Parts: sequence; structure tokens; C-alpha cells
Amino acid sequence: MAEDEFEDIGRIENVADRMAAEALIIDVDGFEGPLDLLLTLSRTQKVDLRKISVLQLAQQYLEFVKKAKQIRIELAADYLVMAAWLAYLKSRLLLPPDPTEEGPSGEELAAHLAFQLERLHAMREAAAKLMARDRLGRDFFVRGIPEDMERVKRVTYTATLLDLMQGYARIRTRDDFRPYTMDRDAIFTLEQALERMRGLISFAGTWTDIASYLPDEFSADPVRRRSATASTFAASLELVKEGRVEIRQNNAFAPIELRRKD
Amino acid sequence: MQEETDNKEESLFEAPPIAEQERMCEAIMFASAEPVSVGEMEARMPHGCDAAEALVHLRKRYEGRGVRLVKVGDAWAMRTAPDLGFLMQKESFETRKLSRAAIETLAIISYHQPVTRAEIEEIRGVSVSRGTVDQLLELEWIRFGRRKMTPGRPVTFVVTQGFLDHFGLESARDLPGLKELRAAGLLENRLPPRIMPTSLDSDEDDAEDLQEGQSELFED
Amino acid sequence: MQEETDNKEESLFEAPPIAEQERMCEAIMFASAEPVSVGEMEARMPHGCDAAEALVHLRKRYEGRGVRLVKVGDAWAMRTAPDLGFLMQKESFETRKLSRAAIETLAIISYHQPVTRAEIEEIRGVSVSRGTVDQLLELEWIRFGRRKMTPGRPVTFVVTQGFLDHFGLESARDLPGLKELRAAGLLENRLPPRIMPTSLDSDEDDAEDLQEGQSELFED
Repeated sequence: MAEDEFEDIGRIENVADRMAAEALIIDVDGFEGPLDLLLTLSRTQKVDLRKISVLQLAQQYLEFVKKAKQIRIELAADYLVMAAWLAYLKSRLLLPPDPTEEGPSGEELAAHLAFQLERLHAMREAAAKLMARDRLGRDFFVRGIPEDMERVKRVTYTATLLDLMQGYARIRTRDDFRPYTMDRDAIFTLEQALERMRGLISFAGTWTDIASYLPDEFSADPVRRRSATASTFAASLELVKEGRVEIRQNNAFAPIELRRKD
Repeated sequence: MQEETDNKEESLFEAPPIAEQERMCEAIMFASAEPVSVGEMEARMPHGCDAAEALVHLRKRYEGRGVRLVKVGDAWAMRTAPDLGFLMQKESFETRKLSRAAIETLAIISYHQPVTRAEIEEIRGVSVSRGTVDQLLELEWIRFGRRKMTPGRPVTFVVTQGFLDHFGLESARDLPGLKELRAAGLLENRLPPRIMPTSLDSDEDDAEDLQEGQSELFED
Repeated sequence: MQEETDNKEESLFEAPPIAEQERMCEAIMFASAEPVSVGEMEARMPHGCDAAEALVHLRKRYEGRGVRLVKVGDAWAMRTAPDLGFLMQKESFETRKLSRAAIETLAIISYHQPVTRAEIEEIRGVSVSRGTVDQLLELEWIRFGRRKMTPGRPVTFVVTQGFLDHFGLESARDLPGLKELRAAGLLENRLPPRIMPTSLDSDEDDAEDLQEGQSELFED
């Protein structure tokens, strides 16, 4: 319940009071880090966090750490780092500023520490307010019998005007309509070339220019010739791989020749 | 039962006003994972409440609304109004291409309307399955036209406005004729059909390719 | 009401009258335990419906009732009135008790989002344990937001719709005391002066993440 959530946060103040009374006998683990401890200590000053005396706070903290160290040896590093830093801050605040020293002034550091404390305090209060809100499953509730969404699959059929006309053309065309495919009559395929070469290769006892293997109907037209040359060359390589022929070329752009391998 | 009146009068003092009881019943029923009986409701409400009474009011309040109060056995629950059941469906859509048979049948109807089933079969050279016609009817791309004045008075099919809308046609007359189909390469094997759309602006001469019957339909 | 119906009909042709749309929203809201977005609602309602408008009416209708319409982020949900929580012991469930660290971390994320782990640690002055973050992620109260465009591109955390729903918030802007905190400059991202101990053994993401003001989210 709400009180439970509060408890954690409320405890800080209780602890703060108790602490003040019990002269700082404290389990370090009870604090969530040096900032938490500082916040708790600062709350005992009972002033606006913005007007807090950082010097006094640093003094209290160092005091605390010193005592705590006597009781509990294993003070977490965080606490000691903070102690060292606060000692430094204290000295910066007490001594007149050293003009040769760079970096933020003691006042700036103190102001930031005050800001951090105030911010942490504000967040804790906000957390408490948040937890105190009406909450789902405790103060207000969802629908007890939600209705399952039924999943319905709808199939829509579509067709385009083109489909329609192709369909009609298909029916009305005397000669069998076939869907458009690329007509590759200028293409001499690798399969065709292989087949042709396999038939001819046994006659190639001597080195022969592969150009002589091109089919007649593919030799004249440059487009067809190109396709046939490429395929025949590829087919030749295939046959070399199979170990049936040898292939050679004496120079760049020289004729490519092949010969049956015995 | 006989005690009820007494109890009520006795406890009216402490019991919250009926409007408040109504709210309570509303909340309980809303949040409960199962229907709640009157007894159960009263057990949860402050002493002296009359859940049955509150429910009568509540039920009236929800009349005609998107949810209503229903009695389930001797318990009560809230349910969405049955006429809104369609909202509880999550539809997933899938688009599929029309089958070849359907497209051809549709094409014939669009070019030859009004056309009988027998005529479609004659043109296609295969019989037309019932499913195909039903599908086209369901898509509302075709509908029944006038009966033919031939023996048997067969029904005819014509395309619908929905068909024209879907295919972006103003009228079935806008369908390109055979000549254009040929010009577009649809009747020849070589040319890619991609060239099609440019030739869609129809002119009159496609009439030669269309059968006489249909013109009567477009006479307006 | 009558007027509105007319207006609506003028502007939305086929859309059902607003009263009917209200019923539909009502049914959808009742049917779902999860908040439903306006878009989702409209996707389920007939074409042309204006769910946002219908919800305004619906919300008004449920004012002061046992259940009410609440806005959760971009979505809407039906929830029982908080003052009737006492009737629901049966439905209430115990949320796993959150540690103080988890509560504070959650608060910091909600007020400072999007916020990196290093920033949370900077505010709390201690490192944030993995378990704390995991617990909040598991509750689906926080999720990963976009990465910060700072060295190391650390991930950020933001609160979820589930968070808003759980705490009855319409948006993260409605967090209690947000305005005051912002006015007091306590949501600003103030870089610590150089020599300040960050007090953390946080390795991967470091204090450099603390840069541009994260209050951007709440800027209206």
C-alpha cells in the first residue's frame, strides 16, 4: 500500500533524526552512497538545501567517516573518495583563493554539491509523490473480461486491365497466345555450344582456331557472332576442364586455338 | 424476501445513494474476471446496498450503448453490443491474383455482354465452373442481366459499375478492341505488353471486334 | 448532440453518425484491457470515422461513472474510478515491492527522460545495479530510448505507456510537481565542475554523457 512505498522514503527522515540523537552511530550500508549520507546530514541543518552550509556539511561528513572508520573498518571506497574530496573542498573554502590555481573556485564546487543534494532530494520527493498516486491494480482496474480479438483473414482478388485484355487476347487469338517471353534468337546458348563442340571435337587433332567452330548461321551477323563466340569459348573451357581438349592463345588478341587431348 | 423491505429501510441511512451504488456495480462488473452475482456484489459493497436495484438502473443506462448488461445464469456481466461484433475482429488482408479461368470469363463477359453461360463456354472452348462465376458475382464485378429471348430464356451476365471502377473504365466500350490489342502486341508474341496503356484511348472501330449483342446495354 | 450529428454527416458522407461512432469506441474500449490508440480504433471502425471526436463525447459520458475513459499517452483506455478501489480487493494484485533504489531510479527516468545510466548515477550518487534496471524493464515501466549523440553513444531510458497507465498519467508531462522542478532548475543537466568526484565506478558510460538538457521532452 501507499504507506509501504512511503516507508522507504520516510525512513530517511526518521533515520536523520535518530542519527542526530545517536551521535552518528550508523551502518554505512544503510546509506545509498556518500551523496545519500550527505543529504541526510544536510537535512539536520534544517535549512533550505540551497542555503546549506557546505563547509559545515563537509565537516560533519568527515567527522562521520572518521568515527565510522573506527567502528567499521571496511568503509566503501566511494565514501573515502568523497571524504578526500570534501577535505579538499573545505580547504578551498577556508583558504583565500590561490590565483595560480586553475579550475573552479571553492564556491563553485560548493554550489554544485548543494545542487546535487537538492536535486537528489527533489527526486526522492517526486518518487514519493509518484508512488502515492492512484495506481493500476490497486486503486483502479482494467477490464476483467477483455474480449479476444478475432483474427479474420480476408482475401481480396485483384486483376488488372492488362490481365483482362491478355485474357481476352488469349482466347481470341487463333494461333496459341503465349505470354511474352524474350525471344532470344540472337543468342547461341552455352548448352548449344557445348553440344556442338562435343560433336566436333573428335575431329580437332591439330590446333584449330575456335572461330571455326561457330555455326554458320551465327557467323555473319555481328550480334549473333558475338553471342556464338562467347558461348563457344565458354564451352571450350568447359571441355578443357573435362580434360577433353587443350586450349592456347599465343598473344593477346591472337586467335584462341584448341586441340583434342588424347 | 419478506425481510428485504425492512432491511432496506433500516439500512437506508448508511447505504450510499442509489446512483453511487450504481457506480459501484458498474465498477465491479467491469473489473471482474467473471460474471458477478447480486449476492457477491452486495458482499463487496457497503452495508445496506441493494445491488439488484442498482443493476436495474444500470441496465437501463446501458440500453442502446456500445456495451450492455447481460445476465449470465444468475450472475451479471458487461458485454459489448452484439451488433458491434465486427469491431472485435482484426482483419488481415491478403491480395491474390484472380485465376486465369476467372479472368478469361470476366474478359468475355466484359467484351460480349450481355452474355449467357453457354456463350461464354463457346468462346472459351471450355466449360465455366460454377465457382468461377460465383467468385465474379461475389466480387461484384458481374451481375445478372436480362434473360435472353431464346429458348430456355437463359440468364445473361453483364459487368457492373464496380467492375468499371476497379479497372478505371468509364464504360465497357472503353475496352480496347482486337485491333488495338493487336497493335499493342497482345495478340502477337513478340512485343512486350508493356506498351499497352498508351493505346487505351478507344475509338469507334473496335466495334467490329465486339459482338453485336452488347450495344443495347450501353444505349443511354 | 443532434447538431453535431448533422455536421458530421455533412463532412463525412458515409461515416456513421457520431453517436454510433461513440458506441463503437465504447465497445472497443470495453473489450480491450490494453490502451487502444486512436489510429487502431479507426482502423477497426468503418471508413471515415473520427474516433478522436467520438472519444471526447464518450469521455464526457463516463464522467463521474464507476468506470471512466482515460488517456494514456497516445492511447485511450477504460479504467474503474479510483475512489472505488476499495471494492476490488478481489482484483487487486500486489506489485512486487520495489526497492528504494528502483523507486528512485524510476522517478529519475520519468522526470529526466531520456536519461542515460550515467546520468541516473550522477543524480543518485551511486551506481545503478543491473537488477534495478532489469526489474523496471521487466515491469515494462521503462524501455530503451534512443542513444545519446554523445561520445560512446550511450543508450537512454524512457518510461513506457505501461508506466503512464499504471500511475494514471495522461503523459509524462503530467508527472506531479514537474513544473516546479523544472522552474527550480532541478531537471537541468548541470555538468559537475571538473574535480568533482563522480563517485561512481561507472566505466563504459561516463560523465560526458551529461550534456544537452534532457528536459527537451517536456518542453511544450
